[in-house]
This record gives sequence, structure tokens and C-alpha cells, in this order.
Amino acid sequence: MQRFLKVMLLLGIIFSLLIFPLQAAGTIKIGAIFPITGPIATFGISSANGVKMAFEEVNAKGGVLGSKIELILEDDQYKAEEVANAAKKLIERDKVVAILGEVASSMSLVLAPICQASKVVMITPTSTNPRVTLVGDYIFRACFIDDFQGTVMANFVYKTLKLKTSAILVAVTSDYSKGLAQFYKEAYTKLGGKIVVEESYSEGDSDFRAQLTKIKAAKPEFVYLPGYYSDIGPILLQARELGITVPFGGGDGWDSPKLLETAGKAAEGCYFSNHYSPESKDLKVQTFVKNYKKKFGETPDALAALSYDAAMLLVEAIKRAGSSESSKIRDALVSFTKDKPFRGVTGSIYFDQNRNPIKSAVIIEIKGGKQVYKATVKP
Amino acid sequence: MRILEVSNLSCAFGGLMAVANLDFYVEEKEILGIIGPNGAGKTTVFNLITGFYPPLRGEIIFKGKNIERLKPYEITRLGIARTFQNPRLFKQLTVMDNVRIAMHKVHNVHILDTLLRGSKFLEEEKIQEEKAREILEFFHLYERRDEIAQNLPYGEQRRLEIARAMATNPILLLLDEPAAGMNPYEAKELINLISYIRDKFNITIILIEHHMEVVMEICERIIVLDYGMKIAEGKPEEIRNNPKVIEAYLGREEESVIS
Amino acid sequence: MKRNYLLLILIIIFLVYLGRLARGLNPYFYQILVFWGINSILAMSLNLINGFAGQFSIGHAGFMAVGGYFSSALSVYHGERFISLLNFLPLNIAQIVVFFVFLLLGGLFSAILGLIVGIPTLRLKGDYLAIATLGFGEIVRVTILNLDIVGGPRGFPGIPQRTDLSWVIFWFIICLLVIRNIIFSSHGRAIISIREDEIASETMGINTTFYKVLAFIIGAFFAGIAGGLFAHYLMMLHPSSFTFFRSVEILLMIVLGGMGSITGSILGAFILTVLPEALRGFTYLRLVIYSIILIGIMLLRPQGIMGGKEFSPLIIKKIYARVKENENTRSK
Amino acid sequence: MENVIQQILNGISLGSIYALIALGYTMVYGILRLINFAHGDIYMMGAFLGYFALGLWNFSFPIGLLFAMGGAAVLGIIIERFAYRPLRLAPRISLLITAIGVSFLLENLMVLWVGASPRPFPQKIPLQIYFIGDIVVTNRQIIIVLVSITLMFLLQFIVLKTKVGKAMRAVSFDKETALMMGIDIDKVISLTFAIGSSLAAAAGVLVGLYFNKIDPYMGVMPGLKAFVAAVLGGIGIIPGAMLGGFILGIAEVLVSAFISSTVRDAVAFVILILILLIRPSGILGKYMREKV
Repeated sequence: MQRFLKVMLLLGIIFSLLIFPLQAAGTIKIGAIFPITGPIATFGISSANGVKMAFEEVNAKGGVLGSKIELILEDDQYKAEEVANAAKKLIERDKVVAILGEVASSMSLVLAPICQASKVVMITPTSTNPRVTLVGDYIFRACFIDDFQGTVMANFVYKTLKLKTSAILVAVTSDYSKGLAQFYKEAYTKLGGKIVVEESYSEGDSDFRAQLTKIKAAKPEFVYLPGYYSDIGPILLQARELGITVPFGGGDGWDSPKLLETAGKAAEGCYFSNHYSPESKDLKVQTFVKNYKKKFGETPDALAALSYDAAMLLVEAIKRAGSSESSKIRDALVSFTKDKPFRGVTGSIYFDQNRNPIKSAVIIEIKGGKQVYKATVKP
Repeated sequence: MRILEVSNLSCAFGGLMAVANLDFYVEEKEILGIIGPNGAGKTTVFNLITGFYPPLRGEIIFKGKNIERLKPYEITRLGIARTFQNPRLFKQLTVMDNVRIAMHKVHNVHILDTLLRGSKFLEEEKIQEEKAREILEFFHLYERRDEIAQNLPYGEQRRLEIARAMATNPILLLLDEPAAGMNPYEAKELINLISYIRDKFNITIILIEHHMEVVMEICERIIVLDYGMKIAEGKPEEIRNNPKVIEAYLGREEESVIS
Repeated sequence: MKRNYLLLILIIIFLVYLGRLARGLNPYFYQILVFWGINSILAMSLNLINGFAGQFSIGHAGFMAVGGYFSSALSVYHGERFISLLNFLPLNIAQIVVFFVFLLLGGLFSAILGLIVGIPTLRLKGDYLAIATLGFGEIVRVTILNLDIVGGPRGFPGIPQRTDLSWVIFWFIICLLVIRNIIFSSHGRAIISIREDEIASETMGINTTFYKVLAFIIGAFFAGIAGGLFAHYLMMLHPSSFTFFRSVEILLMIVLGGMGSITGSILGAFILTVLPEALRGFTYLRLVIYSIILIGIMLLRPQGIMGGKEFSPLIIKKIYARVKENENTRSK
Repeated sequence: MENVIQQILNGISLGSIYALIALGYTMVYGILRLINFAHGDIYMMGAFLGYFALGLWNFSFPIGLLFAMGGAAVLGIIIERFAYRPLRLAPRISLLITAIGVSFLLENLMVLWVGASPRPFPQKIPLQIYFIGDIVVTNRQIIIVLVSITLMFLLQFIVLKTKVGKAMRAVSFDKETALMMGIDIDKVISLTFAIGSSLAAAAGVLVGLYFNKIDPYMGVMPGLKAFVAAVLGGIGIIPGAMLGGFILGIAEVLVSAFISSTVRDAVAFVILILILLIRPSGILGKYMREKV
């Protein structure tokens, strides 16, 4: 019995520690929720890195509005209930002014209603589902929505590369991948191209030979593969093994040094759409890539760049608002316009009426083990 | 009246005949002994009667009803109770609960009544407890009612097993080596108990036993099994002098049985 | 007897009302209470299968998912229609009625699935049953991943928020009462006897298949209810909430609390709801510490915290009586 | 038709990996009656050990493979010694939970240490592709199948022909009697973990070679499926684990090729449940009637 009481006492202490906030005055608190463990941890960690770096840079320059930014990073393990817990904790216990997150649209759809209900600004760096920002006027995003990238790639493949048949290999577990594939297909068939075969895989799979064997049999001239780099590498390798020699292509999910590391020669001659080219002469891009490499020892991927931008966007909005009140930040965010946009690493951003960013895309070719700039497409 | 009649019963395990063309019967209120060397198929006969093994062929008729295709719990509900060679008590539960579980079939309240704790439920629970008390008192276990079964001394565990079997309200009781592991004094006590149960509850008993003393003293009739076949049948004194039986035991250099 | 029911109903109403009052609490705290309640329902219902009936099942997340998705699909696709059918009632009452019915249907659907799965698989024993139920859970998850009508791998958004602490408390009490009333009855002893020794239990005239399946169905029903509460609280369902690890987590709750102890389940649910939250400050180290604590508890107290005993007012009375007795003997 | 043959060839490569992991499960289960949920993560650790040996220290492939196997063996022994042995007398479910805890711990430690993003595996063996008609076979697939089969035969030899193997069989049959026969049970259990873990590590290295992608969570699904394979073939039976592994590998590949890759993860479990309903002890398992 005594032991039982001890246990209860211990639990009581833990619980009370949990509810009483630890107040640190004089900082602006910003929350971030990413899946830094679990099945898509690799995206979560990249995103978290981008955010961390952004705030460190801001703080090194003296912070914003005279106060430092305190980043409170939460892990959600890619689970809906964890997102809800983390969000409530950030809002109610830590009293953050804004939240950055989540990576996946499905999780952002859990996060958005909570932020909207508490009137806390939320910027998702990478969730592409249009539904996310439709939740309410406090919800923003930093990435393209799917129609743009899909259409851009379809145009490029049909008009510039002049390839008239293509296959689609889509990650069914991902909103992003499905969205891109759908708009690619629509645009491509409208132009007169033909989709010869559609196959699917689940994110995190490692054996794609079954699907690739079927694609090979259909003999397409191009394979559209709108997935994330963690799967693309093995897919390309296995495709080449099976003797598929045609080019592959995808969206900004391809942008990662990991892709070239894993795929190596298999990625030669492939194309993807992205926000920026690392070759870009833009000083912003150059310093970002350089600093990121220095800090984390690797070239940033698109997720890191987007979340870096999302964080910087937030800081810029706080600056413009002259206040760290959530409603004022929100107003500042919508006040960016075509002429006075936010200039970030991933391009110049301003928002449409649904708080989706309007920005241009570039097409990148993988050539000689490097990403080579090919074309820019304006919205 | 024959309460149980077994005819042409056979059972095989992977080609080995454990019980072969066995015929026997039990009269009402009789105490029948089954003896035989180790591996003769005695326990298998019990398992066949209680429905744990499906017979290869043959019939088992209990009170005029074929039971060889019934499930064990259905057979128990018809009135056949048994004990096991190694006690199979509900080890983590109290003595009282052990007996009450056995009364499950007798006192069954509808599940809805149970959920709502209706008056019928409370009444039945009370009756059940009362009856369990009677049985425990009869077996001198009432003082031990709150003990965990596995903490009882071995002799009491065996007694509890019989008490539990009796709580199912049987007509026919199958006892599988109830005296195993007992000293002569305890065995003597057991003999008294078994005859007493028979007289008090008016039931029929089949007994598997190695202790010849026990068998010879309380069984009215004995059948002898060897290699799954019946090799002898008769009154204790007939069996004692049957040369086939002696050969079956001694021929195989078994432990000395006739102590 | 009648007065007893009245008292019980009054207590339930009071506790549910307490849930309404709790809205004034810090929303984070409130949310933890909600999840504790839901987890308790899950743990108690799994405990009926694992701890009391002794049937090693690790597919509870599957039942939770089934109930959650089913009631959510009803809410999303038919909710408005049913509420408008009840237009003679005030809107909020109509919502409550419809939610209650949908939740119940979700639980029943899950229970029916429990019946279909239970009858064949419960013939298996021990680890074979465990792996079969694990397989069932995975099959449910993969099926959901392939059901486009509930969003498949992209999650199922747009579920109305109906669950609040009052609902959770209400179902928590129902679950607690049902399981307690079963366990402390002739039926319950039959269920427990299966855990102790299935063969002996059968010999006692107990239809073990029936009781195993019964425990399984009741467990599945409450898991389905818990899933529905969960869905209508989060407003969004995603298959990643119902992986094998979810089942393991529920199993952990009952093992930590002690197998075969209802109060233990509630305690275990508390620990596994609060511990991850308490560790939030560690961000990257969080799960490492979590797993070390887990292993530590198992090594130090393998039989669980309650070790199969119940913590109830009765025990306090007993201890009190014993203390009294000691005093008396000493004074003599 | 060629497509089917191609898919079956792919399935055999995948199946031999499942089989290697399943062997460790089956051995540990046979001896401790423990579903060692951490086994999938030992497979992952093996892959990473191979990664370090081949990538960082530039060992040749066979040496790297042996290094990974040895390292994993040590890891297996350590886990058994500190997490499982103290619980040998505890309820089995606590042991199971501990195994799950160890599995969590290994995964999360690795996420902390090497990060969660998938890494390319050092391609020590240059790829060669052979065409037989339209069917493609790579030298890596051949290596995988050959190495797995060699290891399986080696294991069979150890278990059936050596003194150690005899001791292992004795312990799995009846621990107490084995103890009375003077067998050092602790040692035998340690050895079982060592052998099982090294086989899993071999599978990890081969998978790295085959899929060219390793990450800290790579062991979760294959771990579960390999356990399914072990149960499928009859748990505790070594040829059963191999059979189960191959069946599962081929079935999965065929399903993702001809039905849909999204239902692939369910296939293993559907097959498992069906087989258990027909043969409750697995394909090669002898159905033991419970002794009454």
C-alpha cells in the first residue's frame, strides 16, 4: 500500500508540473509542431532544422521588436492525437503567438481548427491540401498548392521535352503526391499526351520492383513520380536495374541532397519542379544554403527551405505588425502584395484570398550529379 | 439401471490405438474401478466420456442419450463431473470462488439482469453463496474459503477438486487417481469420503486408481485395461486372482502395484 | 433496490455535470482529461479480454478504428440529414441524440466485427491468438488505407466536434459499471475461470467459447465507442492513429496497471496519457526516455502496479478493519 | 507469363530476407517462448553496422557482412542479459512489453544518433544485370539468395549436428530437465540470441545492398512480417521459418504486382489468419493436442 501511495504522489508531482506554466518573460514565444519521430521523421527533422536556423539568425541579430524569439518545438510522432496535445499545450500552457507546422496535410487539418479556435496564427510550410487554409482566416501556408506544380511539369514534359506518353507512379499515402499526379494527368491529357499506365506505392516502401516491372511493360517515354526523395532514390535505382531508361520527373519533394546520394547515376537526366535553384545567384539563397550546410552538415532540402521561409515570413509579419499579438500578425501577413511581397529563399511570396502563396516555380534537371537550372515558370 | 453404457469405443493418436473396442457399463449408484498399468488408456477413457477427445468410433450412452459428439461443457451439464490426475484448480482464485464457478450451470441469471444488478441477480448470488458454503462445509473446507487455491496443502487441493466437481451437481462422478501422492492415512480418509459422498449425494462413481488398497476396498466392480483393451472385469476378489491381470502388471516390470 | 438505482443515476448525472463545469479549466488540462477518459475505456475493455478472460489480444486498435471510422462516416455523410429529421427538438438536443445513436452504432458495428473475428480466432491459444489479432488490427488499418470514402491514407477530415468531457465521463462510467458488474457475477467468474484453466472451466460446465466471444464482443464494443469519442473530439481521423503501436500502447496500460484489475487499467491509462505529455520538454529525447521508463517499470514491477488487485473503498474498509483488529489484539 | 516469372524471382529475393529474420524469431521463441519484438530492430542495427563497416571503414563486402553479424550478436547478448534475463520468472506478458520497450529504445536511439532520413547503402558490389529473354536478374539478387541459403544450411548444421545445437534443442524442449542434465541454460540462451541476431544482421546488410536504403524504422514492418512468416511455417521449427519467409515474400510481390501495392501489407496477415484457422500450429507445425 505504501508503494502505491508513493506512486500516486510521484504521479501527482508530474501532473502538477505539467499544468503550471513555466513563465519566462521578455520573449516572443513561437511554437512549432513537426513529426520528428515516427514514419515521416525525416521530413519533420528537416522542417524543424529550417525553423531553428531561421530563429537563431533572427535572435543573433537582436531578435524582433526588441525581444528574442523563443522557439518551442514539439514532436507529434505523425499522430493526430499528439498534434492536438502539442497544439493545446503550446497555446494554453506556453501561450505562443503563432504555430509553425505541420508537414503533412492530414495533420495540419488537425492543427488548423485548434489554432483557428484560439485565434493563433498558423503557417504550414509544406501542407498542400487546399482544405487546410480554408479552415479559417488564421491559417496560412508557404508552399505551392498542387495544381500549379502538376501543370507546370505537364507543360514542360509535353512542350519542351516533347514526350507524348508518360506513366505515373504515385504515393497513395500522400496527399501531396496524389494531388500533383492528378493535376499532371489533367494538364497532360489536355495537351494531347497519353498516360499509358498508373501505378502506386506507399511511402516508406522499399521494394518497388513489382510496380516498375509493370511500368516497363507499358513502355512510356516519361515517368511522372511526384513523391518525396526518401522513396525516389530506391525507385530510380530499381527502375534502372530493371532496364527502364526513360527520364523520370517530379515535384519539389525531389529536392534533397539525399536523392543524389541514394540514386547516384540513376537520377541522371531526370527533371523536377522546385521553388528555387541552388545555383541561383540570389544572395538570399546562397547564404541560406551556405549557413544550412555549416550548421547541419548537409545541403537543405525543399522542406527545410520552406520552413525556413515560413519562420522568416512570420518574423517579417511581426515586424510589420509592430506587435506580437496574433490578430495583428495575421493582418500583417495578408498585407503582403504583388508589389511588396515577402522575399524569401523559395521566392517572393504574397497571399491570395485563401491565404495560399502566389510564387513562381523553376524546373531543374539533374545533370552530372548536380541540380542544373532549366527554366522558370511564372504563376 | 445402467446409467452409462460404452460400446465399441475406440480412439487413436497418430496410428496408435489408445483405446480399442472398449465395452463397459456402470450401474446406478455403483462405484466402478478402472485399473491398468501406466499408459493403458484409463485417462483417455475419461477424456472420451467427458468429450475432450472425439472417439474414432463407438458409442457412449448416458441416461439413454448419446453423448459422444457433445462438447465437454454440455456433458457436464447433463450430469457428469470429473477430477483430474493432476489437480486443475483455478489456482489464483479463492477456495470459495473455485466452488462458485462450478455452480455456474446451476445458477444462471440472464446477462441483462447481471448488468442491472436486478433483484433476481442478488437473490441468486445469495443462494449460490449459501450452497457453496454447504458444499465447503461438507468437505471441511469452509474455514479455508478465502485462501488462494494454490496455497492449500496438497491433500486439501485434492479435496477441493472433488468438492468443486460435486458443486456441478453431478449424477456420475469420474475420479482420476484421487489418492495419488497421498500417504496411507490420507488415503484411508479419502476412501471414507468417497463412499460417504456416494451415499449422501446418491451418485454413481467411476474411479481410476493405482492404490490397490483403495480400489479393492471401495469398488464394487473393477475393469482392467491394458493397451487400451479390456482384459478383465469383475468383483475385486476376482480381479485380484486373475492371471491375466497379474501378467499385465508384472510382465512389464511396472512398479509393484499390489501393496 | 429502487432507491439504489436512483442514487446511481444521480451520481452519473452529477459526474456528467462535472464534465460541463470542467470547461472552465485550462483547455490543455481539459484535453488531457478527455484523452485519459478515452484511454481508460480502451484499457478497461481490453482488460476484460486480456486480463480477465486471459485471451491474449493485441488488435484493440483495430476495433477502435472500426468504431471511430464508422461513427464518423455516419456523422459526416448522414449527420445533417438525421439532425434535420429531428427538427421538432431543439438543435443541441437533436445533435446529442444523433451523436449518441451514431456512437452506439459505431460500437455495435465494432462488436459485430468482434463476433465475426472472435468465433474463428478465439479457438487459437496464447501467442497464436496474439499474432492473429495483431493481424486483424493490421488488416483493418490497410482496409481503411484503401477506403477512399473515408479519405484512405490522407485522413478523414470534417468530422463535427461532438465529444466533450461529459460524454467521456458518461461512457467511462457505463464501461466501468458494465465491466465491474460482469466481473463480479457468475458470468464474470466463468470468464475468469477461462483465464485460470480453460479445460477445468469447460469441465465445470462453462461454455468457454461463448464466454470468450462474449468478452471479446464487449471489449470490441467499448473500443468502438472509444474510437467514436476520439474521432468526434479530434474532428479528424488518420490511419496512423491506429497502427500496431496503438494496440501495444493499450496493452501497456493494462500491463502497467496490472492485468485483471479495473482500477489498475484506469491508473495505467493515466500514466500513459500523462507521461508522454510530462516528457514534452525533452523534444528529441522524449521517446528515448519514455522507452527507458517503460523497461524500467517492467523490470522493477513486472506484475504491474496494482498486480491484479482492485483499489476500491472496500479495500480501504478492509485495511481499516485489519488495523482495528491489530490494535485490539495489542491492547489485550 | 514472363511478368509472373519476373515477379516470382523478385519474391524469392524478398522472401529469403524474411526467412533470415524469421529464423531468429523462431529460435528465440523456441527457447524462451518470447515474441522478441526487438528482433526487427536488431535487423535494422545490423544494417547500420554494415553501413558503417562498408561505408566508413571501407571493409570489403564479406568482411563487412561478418562484422555486422558479429556486432549484432554482441548486441543480442547484451539485450538478453540486461532486459530479458531478469524477467525470466516474471509473467510472460511483462517480458513481451519489455521486448517492445527495447524495440522503441533502439529505434529512438538510432533516430537520435544517425537521424531519421534514409541513407544510401554503400554499393560495394557493382551492379550487374543479366537478361534472360525479357526477365531481369541482378547479381545482387543472386548474392542475396545464395548467402541466405548458405546461412540457413549452416544453422541447420549447427542445430542438428553440433553439441551446442543439441543443447539448444534440449533447452527448448524442457528447460528444467536440460538444467538437470548439466546444460548451462544461460549460456545456451545467450548463444541463441547471438545466432538469431547475427542472422538478422545478415538480412539487414543484404537488404541494404538490395534496396539501397536504410533508416532507423526499417525494422518495424519486416520484423512483424518475419514473425508472421515464422508462425506461418510453425513457430519453433527452423525449416518452417524458411518456408514461411519464402511464401510470404512471393505472395507479397505477386499481390503488389497483380492486385495493388496498397493491400500488400495486409496480405501477410490474411494468409496468416487463414492458415492458422486450418492448421493452428502453422504449416509444418505438429498440432499438439492439449494434454488433459
